[in-house]
Amino acid sequence: MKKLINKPEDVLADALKGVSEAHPELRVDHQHRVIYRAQPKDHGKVALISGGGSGHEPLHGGFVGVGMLDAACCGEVFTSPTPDQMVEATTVVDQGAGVLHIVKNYTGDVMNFEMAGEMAAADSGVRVETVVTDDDVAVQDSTWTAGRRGVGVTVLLEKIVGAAAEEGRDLDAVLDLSKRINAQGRSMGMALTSCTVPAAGKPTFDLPEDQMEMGVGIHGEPGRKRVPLAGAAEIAEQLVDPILSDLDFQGGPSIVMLSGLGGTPLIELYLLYGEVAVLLEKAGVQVARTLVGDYITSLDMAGASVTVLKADDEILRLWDAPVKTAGLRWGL
Amino acid sequence: MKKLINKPEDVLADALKGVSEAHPELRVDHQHRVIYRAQPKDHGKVALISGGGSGHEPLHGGFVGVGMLDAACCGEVFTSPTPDQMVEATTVVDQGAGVLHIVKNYTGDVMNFEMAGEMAAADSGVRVETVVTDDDVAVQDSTWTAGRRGVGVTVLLEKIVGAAAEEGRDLDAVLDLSKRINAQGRSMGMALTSCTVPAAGKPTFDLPEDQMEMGVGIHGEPGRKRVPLAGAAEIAEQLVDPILSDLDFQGGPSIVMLSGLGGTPLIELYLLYGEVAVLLEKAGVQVARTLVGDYITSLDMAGASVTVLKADDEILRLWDAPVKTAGLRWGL
Amino acid sequence: MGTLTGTVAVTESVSVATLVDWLSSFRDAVHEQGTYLTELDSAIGDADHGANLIRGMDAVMGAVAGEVSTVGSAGDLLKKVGMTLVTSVGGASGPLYGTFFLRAATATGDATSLDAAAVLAMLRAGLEGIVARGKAEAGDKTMYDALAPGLDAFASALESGRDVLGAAEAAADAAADGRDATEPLIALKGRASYLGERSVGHIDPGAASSALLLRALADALAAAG
Amino acid sequence: MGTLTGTVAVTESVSVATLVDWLSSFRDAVHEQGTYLTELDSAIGDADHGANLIRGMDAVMGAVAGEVSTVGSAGDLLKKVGMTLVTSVGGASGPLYGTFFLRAATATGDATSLDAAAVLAMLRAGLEGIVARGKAEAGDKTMYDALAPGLDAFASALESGRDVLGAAEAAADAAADGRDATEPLIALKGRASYLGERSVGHIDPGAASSALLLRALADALAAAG
Ligand SMILES: Nc1ncnc2c1ncn2[C@@H]1O[C@H](COP(=O)(O)OP(=O)(O)O)[C@@H](O)[C@H]1O
Ligand SMILES: Nc1ncnc2c1ncn2[C@@H]1O[C@H](COP(=O)(O)OP(=O)(O)O)[C@@H](O)[C@H]1O
Ligand SMILES: [Mg+2]
Ligand SMILES: [Mg+2]
Ligand SMILES: [Mg+2]
Ligand SMILES: [Mg+2]
Repeated sequence: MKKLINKPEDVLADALKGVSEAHPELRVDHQHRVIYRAQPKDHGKVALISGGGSGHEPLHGGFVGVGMLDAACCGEVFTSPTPDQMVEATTVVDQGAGVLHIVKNYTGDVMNFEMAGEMAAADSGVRVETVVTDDDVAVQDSTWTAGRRGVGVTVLLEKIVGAAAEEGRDLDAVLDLSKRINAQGRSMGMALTSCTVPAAGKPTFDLPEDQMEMGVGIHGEPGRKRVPLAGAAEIAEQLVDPILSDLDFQGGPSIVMLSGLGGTPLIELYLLYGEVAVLLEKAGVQVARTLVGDYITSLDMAGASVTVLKADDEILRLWDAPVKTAGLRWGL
Repeated sequence: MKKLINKPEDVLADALKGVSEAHPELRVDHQHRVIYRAQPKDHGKVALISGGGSGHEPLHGGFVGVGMLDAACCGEVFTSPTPDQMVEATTVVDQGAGVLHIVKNYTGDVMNFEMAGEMAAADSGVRVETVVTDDDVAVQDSTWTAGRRGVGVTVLLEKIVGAAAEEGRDLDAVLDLSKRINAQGRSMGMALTSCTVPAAGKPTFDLPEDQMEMGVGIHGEPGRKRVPLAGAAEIAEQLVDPILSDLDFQGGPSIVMLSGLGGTPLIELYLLYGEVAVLLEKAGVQVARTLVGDYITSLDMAGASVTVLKADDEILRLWDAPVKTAGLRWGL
Repeated sequence: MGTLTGTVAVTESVSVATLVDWLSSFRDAVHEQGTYLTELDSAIGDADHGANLIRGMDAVMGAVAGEVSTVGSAGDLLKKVGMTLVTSVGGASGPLYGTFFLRAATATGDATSLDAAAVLAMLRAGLEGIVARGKAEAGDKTMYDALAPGLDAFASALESGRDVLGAAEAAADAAADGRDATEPLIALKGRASYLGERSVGHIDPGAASSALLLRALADALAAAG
Repeated sequence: MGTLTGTVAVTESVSVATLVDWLSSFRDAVHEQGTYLTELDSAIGDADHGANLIRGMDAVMGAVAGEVSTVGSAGDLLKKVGMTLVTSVGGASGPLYGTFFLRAATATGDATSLDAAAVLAMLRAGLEGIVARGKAEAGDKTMYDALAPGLDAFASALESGRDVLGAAEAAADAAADGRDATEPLIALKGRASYLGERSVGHIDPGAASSALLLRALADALAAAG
């Protein structure tokens, strides 16, 4: 394993030191492993917290700031944070208008946030609502299983709903909007290589030179199927087709994100996006806004995911609203 | 080789398609392989162009926009662009106040820009000045050799000098400032792995699991020496020490950039930055501004580089001035 | 370590100190088997199950160390264990094992020694907690598939007249069988469910750690003699 | 392909068509040896020398194809070659080889056939262009170290009475020796100079391609008979 780390068990604590050194506009609670805005938002506004395992940077810590999250709870690498972290963050960020928990649909995340919600309500009386994202079309949904994973739509949701909260909408409105965003977004990911979890010390899986994994999430898990390595045009098809057959994106603007998984350089992401754009155009999807880069990653995995969100004028307005975070920044 | 590409010989052309699809605020001349601002700057202002081999993204195309570059000339992967590209770009961006060419010190880049300068002056009469960056302390400087490489300081220079040009300073002032920035910046890089040049199809060098390369540039070349793999704290020392012993950074503010080389995820970059910050603080360097992320890369190489720029109030003011590019964005 | 049917040593009751030995023995087991647990999790999960449990059980032993004397009741001990797991593990196994011990604590209450029936009640309450939290059913390919047959075997052994050690050993054996039986299953819960058919042919990591948990109980009881 | 001292066929003059054959033969050589050139460049550079020359020579042959009849003079041809290399290769080798041909064009001017002395003058002008552009000196471990001894050998061969083919063959041999002699050198120019001592023990890629360039000339002349 070759990584810029000290000891595997210190990765998170050490990385948080770097975050606080690099970002005076953030405040890092190293004990609870929570990243806050240094300057809390105004009283009376709904606060947003998110969190999850580490290794997906800039998600979530890189999205804390004006117009997006109020706090991010950082779990160990690929391991959901613990309820006490969320309880602490919830208490700290509440400005009297309640707190939205943004949770990616993984058994661990859901259970830990659930416990946190129970504890926060009991302890502090803060009103907590929760949105669980589950946009990954690689996974078949079913009431018998854990359901779909929450992936790329989480980034778009944090931006859009963050803008709504900043505007002063109340918790019910914020919750409604967040559910609508989740319902209107779909994602699909693929990997060229495995990642290496620091504590495991070796790649999570072996992938021959001539194969790739289609339908991966963001935890270095193998995908839904292993298929022959293909060119970017063909990969774009394998990512876009399942998204478009899962939801109708016609008749309105869409926001598209192509995120790298951490080990893929920007030149390849742009190249792949070129192919994705061709397919979306062919299918009549009207791309109104685009993000290409590393936004939701899986440590050093090589690969990419595509997220398409069905938008409308209101959503585009909230998308364009000012945001000032380490990972997304415009209008301010 | 596992990459999100179609044919190796089409990488640049295909990637530029993605850039133009993703960025309506940019205009891509696919024939000349030049990335422009869609909205040119005002008449009477000095224009800045840069360029170099591709594979260093976001450098340079990601730095085209208000407050930074007017155009970026894109060469093949790791291959300097050709003079005709620079001549075309120079003619297009000139707003009557002359054009600054920002060139990283590599034999190829210097010679191609030199030819372009000669041709532009002869053809169009546009006044062209050139700054050559050479901030890499890994390379010993000497009049007998090609000199030091231009690396990270190029990013900081493009930002700061871009702000000065946007303010309306004339070409002489812009050139002076750019030389001063270059003289006051130092960089050092290291690699955990080689990168793979698409046309070569395999890693440029082999690096055993227990070794790393110290003193690499951004072209996948081996470094100055191969040393035993170390922890982040020790790596930070090996990067920071040669920088601090090459220039005195006491007695004023500094701007620090820690850039990934393309294959290293953000969590590791923050972790390494935490160690770098400790060392800088110990050495009495006053870090006034920080950038951590992928800014000047070497395809999919795993590793990082550190750049320290000795600043002053004026430079910090220009640093903080609005910038709106794909790769750097604030204040707008 | 097979079942010891016919052994003469009869364990009458289980002290709080023996419960601590159980935890300590489980801590040792997850350290020893950590790499194996993570390998299982690499195949169908995210390669952290070993690290998660090592972190959790180290925290648990840190929290209960030197406190055996001050921890009055089984309930106090198990509650501390549960809270420590909940606040140190994260992931799926943190809330699940955490809830297991929190519910076990409620079942034992302020007892300071447990007879065989009380041990069974404690384990059952724990498993109910896991089900309440995670909604797993038999055959979903989770820790449930090791724990449930383990507890059934525990109950049957008691019914057929064996003592608490004998019951724990039966439970450990049955849990090991249950763990192995997860191999051909398609995962329906947890992270492995994302793999669908590709989860077939791999043992569930949580079932493997749960088998260790019951084996550790048998070991602690055997050592307590 | 050793030197052919004593051969009876005496090449008197070199036509523009033969120059085109030279380019075509060089194009074939960089295609054949492209992987080797890139491997040399991987060791001490950035792994693109083969791709650069393939791209450049393909562009050159595309530009001159079918134009042999319309290209009047050697100067016109070589200028077109130089401009095409300058505008299609990039990197260090683009301006260097480009300048080589641009200067060669100036030397040949509007001649439509070159005698041996004119060929030497053409090559010398080209090399001077490389030096003017890149400032390389003998022993800097660059293409200069293949070209310079190559041209010296060309001149000596002519002086000792050999014809243009013999001279070209002597040049190709000497360039190959020069190429091999770059192996122990420390690079002082170009990208390999960043490696310092670590550049020792590797042949310079540009020296290798330059040796191919002179060999291609000999081959074209031999074919022209
Ligand atoms: N809903 C559930 N009910 C019971 N056990 C579950 C459930 N979901 C997951 N598990 C167990 O948790 C184990 C994984 O634990 P761990 O790897 O520590 O957490 P994570 O999956 O969050 O990385 C699985 O092997 C499985 O036994
Ligand atoms: N200053 C110079 N003078 C002469 N030749 C040089 C000089 N710098 C580099 N070269 C030649 O260029 C070759 C490298 O060419 P190439 O790999 O195509 O360009 P780059 O180094 O820009 O990637 C070197 O092997 C060397 O022979
Ligand atoms: Mg996990
Ligand atoms: Mg090159
Ligand atoms: Mg796991
Ligand atoms: Mg090269």
